[in-house]
Amino acid sequence: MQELKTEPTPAEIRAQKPYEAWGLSQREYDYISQKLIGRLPNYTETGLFAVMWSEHCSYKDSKPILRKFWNDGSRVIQGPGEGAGVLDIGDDQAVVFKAESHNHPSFVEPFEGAATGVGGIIRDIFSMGAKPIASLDSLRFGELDKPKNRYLLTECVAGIAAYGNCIGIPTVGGEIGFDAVYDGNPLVNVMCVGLMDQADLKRGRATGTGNSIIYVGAKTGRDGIHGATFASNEFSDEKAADRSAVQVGDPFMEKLLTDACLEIIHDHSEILMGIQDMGAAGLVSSSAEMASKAKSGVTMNLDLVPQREPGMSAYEIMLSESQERMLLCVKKGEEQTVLDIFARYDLDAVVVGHVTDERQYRLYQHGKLVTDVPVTSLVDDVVERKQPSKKPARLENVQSAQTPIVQQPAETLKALLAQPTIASKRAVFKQYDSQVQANTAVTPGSDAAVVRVRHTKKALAMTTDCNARYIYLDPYVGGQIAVSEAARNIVASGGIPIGITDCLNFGSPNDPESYWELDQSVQGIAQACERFDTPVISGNVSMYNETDGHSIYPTPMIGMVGLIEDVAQITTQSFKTAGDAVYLVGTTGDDFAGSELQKLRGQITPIGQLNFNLDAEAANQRLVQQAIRQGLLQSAHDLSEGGLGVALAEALFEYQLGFEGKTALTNSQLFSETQSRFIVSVQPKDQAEFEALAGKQAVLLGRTTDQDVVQLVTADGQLTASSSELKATFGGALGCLMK
Amino acid sequence: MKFAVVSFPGSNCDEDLYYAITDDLHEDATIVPHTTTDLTEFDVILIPGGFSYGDYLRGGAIAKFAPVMAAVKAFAQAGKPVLGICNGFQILTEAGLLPGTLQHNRQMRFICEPEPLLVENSQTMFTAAFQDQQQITLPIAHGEGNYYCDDATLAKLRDRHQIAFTYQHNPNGSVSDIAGITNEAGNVLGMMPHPERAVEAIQGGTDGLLVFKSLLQAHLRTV
Amino acid sequence: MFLAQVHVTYKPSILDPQAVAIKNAMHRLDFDQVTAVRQGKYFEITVDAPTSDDAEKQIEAICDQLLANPNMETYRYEVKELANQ
Amino acid sequence: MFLAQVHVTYKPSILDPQAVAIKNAMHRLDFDQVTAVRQGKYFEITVDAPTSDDAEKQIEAICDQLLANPNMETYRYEVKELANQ
Ligand SMILES: Nc1ncnc2c1ncn2[C@@H]1O[C@H](COP(=O)(O)OP(=O)(O)O)[C@@H](O)[C@H]1O
Ligand SMILES: [Mg+2]
Repeated sequence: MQELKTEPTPAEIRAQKPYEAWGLSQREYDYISQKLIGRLPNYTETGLFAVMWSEHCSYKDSKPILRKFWNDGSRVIQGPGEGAGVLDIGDDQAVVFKAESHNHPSFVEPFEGAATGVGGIIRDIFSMGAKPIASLDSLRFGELDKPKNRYLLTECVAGIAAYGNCIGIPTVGGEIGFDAVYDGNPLVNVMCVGLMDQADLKRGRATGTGNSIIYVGAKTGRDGIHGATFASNEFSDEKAADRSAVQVGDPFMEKLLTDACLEIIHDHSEILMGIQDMGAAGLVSSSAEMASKAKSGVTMNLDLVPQREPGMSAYEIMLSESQERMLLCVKKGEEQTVLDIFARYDLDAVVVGHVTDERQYRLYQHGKLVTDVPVTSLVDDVVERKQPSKKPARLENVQSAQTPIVQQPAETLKALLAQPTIASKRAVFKQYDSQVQANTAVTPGSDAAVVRVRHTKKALAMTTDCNARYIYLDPYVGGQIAVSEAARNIVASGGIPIGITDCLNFGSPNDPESYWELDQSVQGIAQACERFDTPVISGNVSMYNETDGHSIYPTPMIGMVGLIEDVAQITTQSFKTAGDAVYLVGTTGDDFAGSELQKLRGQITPIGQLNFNLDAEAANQRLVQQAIRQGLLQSAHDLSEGGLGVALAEALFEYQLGFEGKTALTNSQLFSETQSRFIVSVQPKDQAEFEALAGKQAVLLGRTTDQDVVQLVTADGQLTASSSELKATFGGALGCLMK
Repeated sequence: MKFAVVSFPGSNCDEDLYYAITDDLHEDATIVPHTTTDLTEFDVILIPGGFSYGDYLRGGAIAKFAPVMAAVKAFAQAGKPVLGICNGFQILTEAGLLPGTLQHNRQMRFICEPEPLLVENSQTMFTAAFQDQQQITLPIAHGEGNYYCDDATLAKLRDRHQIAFTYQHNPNGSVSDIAGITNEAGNVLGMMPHPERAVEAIQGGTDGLLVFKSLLQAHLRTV
Repeated sequence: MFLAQVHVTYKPSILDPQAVAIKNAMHRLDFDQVTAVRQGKYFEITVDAPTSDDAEKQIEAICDQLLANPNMETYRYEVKELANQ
Repeated sequence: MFLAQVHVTYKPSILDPQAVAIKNAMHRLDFDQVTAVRQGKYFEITVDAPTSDDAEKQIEAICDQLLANPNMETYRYEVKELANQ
């Protein structure tokens, strides 16, 4: 083994311990040197281990918990472990989806951070052989009274729009929540959904001794390499100020990359042995994982890797997170076919190595062997850590939430509709091209987005959800609620929930309370998933979401996809015509723990106990599903933040209707956030049939009118408001706050 | 009737147009690459939306040099119909086949929304299936759709009835609310709204189909 | 080797939405003394031309054909020789 | 009255996809002698400041806060006094 002169020798590394700054512990370093490779790793190897053994790549802290997820189910073709999960949707077709977080990069550089987040998850989808057909973005920011948060929101949204619009994948949904806990730690989670013929399924495998490893896409630069190595200016005389780890997205190149890879998958499947994107830890993680999964080895010559800057070290080439790059494994002798296709798309494609049968990971640079370690030591031998776990003190002896007194329900409703978490997100989503590909049947703004599957009767419903205020109060029940709310959105849109992906955004795993929250919410999610038959087929973990010792609320974002068997069953949340009967499905209690009303009334940090019953949830979802199938519903809308009052108002806006009715609920209960509820509208001719089907699960609330008035008599008062005024409040609030 | 959909690197509405013609108009369509040099076998050329060459520099600025553009120009000069939608409109102005230019939207943001339009001239081969002053709704989706031309050009556009569509509530700052114009001869139309996204009820409306039906009617009259 | 520095700016008669947005943003940040903002694109182009004249000719052609849209933009450029390395 | 001419460009290590696309377009147009393209933004800002020093201070602040993104860009500027009109 020869070392580059400027790099510290293995002995110097052992003495100076640069790996600690790269996140590799002393124990791990000793274990790697003594047990796994039997010698001291050189500089490049140490860097590879540091990044491959990071939580981000290895899931060493979260794996013991992630195993508790439920990944079975008759539709599962590919569960966690590949670029994305795959579910059977009939007709030999499959849906592919995954979500990923880009929280920290989006805080540092919001436009490019969010844009490259979109680009990254798209590569995971088409690397499976699927055409990306939709994306969704789940965002959290601090409150908008701070200019910094307005800036982050504006720039993140612009970045998502710039990338998604240019590449031509409709951004059809998502969510945005605001809370001071996200100050200094915004969340940017992006989910992408793809559609494929099952025959096209590809996996990230480097199989077949002698087969070629082909690098394709953008040139490798010094982007996104671990900050620590950046600060130590040892390989460059450039001023630090001239260097930047920020990755700039190139959606144009990614469009070419998508089209070219899908062309190869469709037309030359037999010579393409495996394909994977270069995501976190770029070239090393993609190549080592492909070899690990295929139980093979790889040898690569780094001089052949297309490079953007002169003088890059092996360490830098391997760890670079330059965007828009893919790694392919192609049958020996057939390389030219693949290279020709990429050439037609004007993309750089180079054979950089080949598959070996020794299960060694070998890298050459400038004619020297710079890395020679077992593939398993990089990927499979990572030592899992079960972290200490402790229930947070705040969750002992919890008091119940107080029921707020509501004297003027119309004022309360207006105030809630103006809360940025509740208000219309149109100011954001109108910047997204939600209709490109011409398949979007339900654009942003309803419960779930719906994208039809061209040339079939089918459609896919999709949503992202998580109420982190609930998770904070009870991660287990909150986890169940997150999945249930997502399912409710799918069901209200006419779909059957078929699976989920997730982004687990948490604090530090070294904090026992954070770790406990992660564990509990995963168990809650798992239980709800099993109940709804929605396996977890992919996901992503983002930990260390904290600034100055303050962690965010645990925020396990759930991305769910549902199948609509017949486009005739697509249902939206809006009431359609005057004179329809409006029913409330589900019972309402005094549930104000973590509610938006609680926050509005000054209880910024949520308090109280959650109240939730999975059986009731399932029963109410079944009712709505059945009623839609029987063609009885004109609209269906799930109740979430802000309760009945907010849901009722939202259903009126699209067709500018009014409402008149009476309820046994109290003024305050209009804003209770009891789970498992829907409001639905039914034509007069269908009322009897609907009531017979619903029995006690639904009560009549009133009727839609063509007047500009919402009037609801309650047990202790009356809500009266102009529906156009409510609409103006709801529609204008976010745009105003963003200015 | 044979439609060519010209696909540039970065075009992303080419398939949408293809399906609008084949699935909804039930006519023949072919997606032809930007390297094609002969388009004489086709009856209509469609230039799709998207971000040709990333729209880096300016929308359409790089696409105008693609090899296919000479054939597009020859096709237009022969009086045959050329329709540019969104990025296609930008390409046609950059290539000099239509006057004026498309600037950044007034608010400097991308806008995707259904937009109410007025048909200003129903005498063209792209609009004959509409009535004059008919109110229609088509989706827009663009960041650079703010039509600009100088006063003299605008006067000419008016005199020669080259304004085909206008916005009812100007969304982007376009001069004179212009959403679509033709060339002087009337055989080249550029428009920012997307008719191919409004050809089936499930997409939210079918007003766009009439643009393609107009072309079909005009063609049937000539054969 | 020659280096061309090219500035492409809007014609004065054209209202540039981007410049307007930037000026408004400056005023929001209380830079009230800013009375006008113009905005344009800047390119540095290295050309391996035999003579300065030749480099200028190429840059002129590139500006005319590609970098500026004559409907709304004008350009100016300077070409200087780079020291041999 | 002072006029500031501001150039904002990417740091050299940052990938600039736009410049790459523009360079490729030049090559397709047979300007093969173009060996490098960098691309940036150019601003002309008129400031009604009492002194040149004061104008510079404002321009510097505007660049830091608004025109340049310190994560990826650097800027340079020149301020000159405008003849009174
Ligand atoms: N929270 C999670 N739930 C389920 N699967 C997960 C989760 N986190 C990660 N996975 C799965 O682990 C694998 C590796 O994930 P990740 O490292 O995020 O992918 P990538 O390498 O594409 O960035 C993927 O198959 C992913 O779906
Ligand atoms: Mg991946």
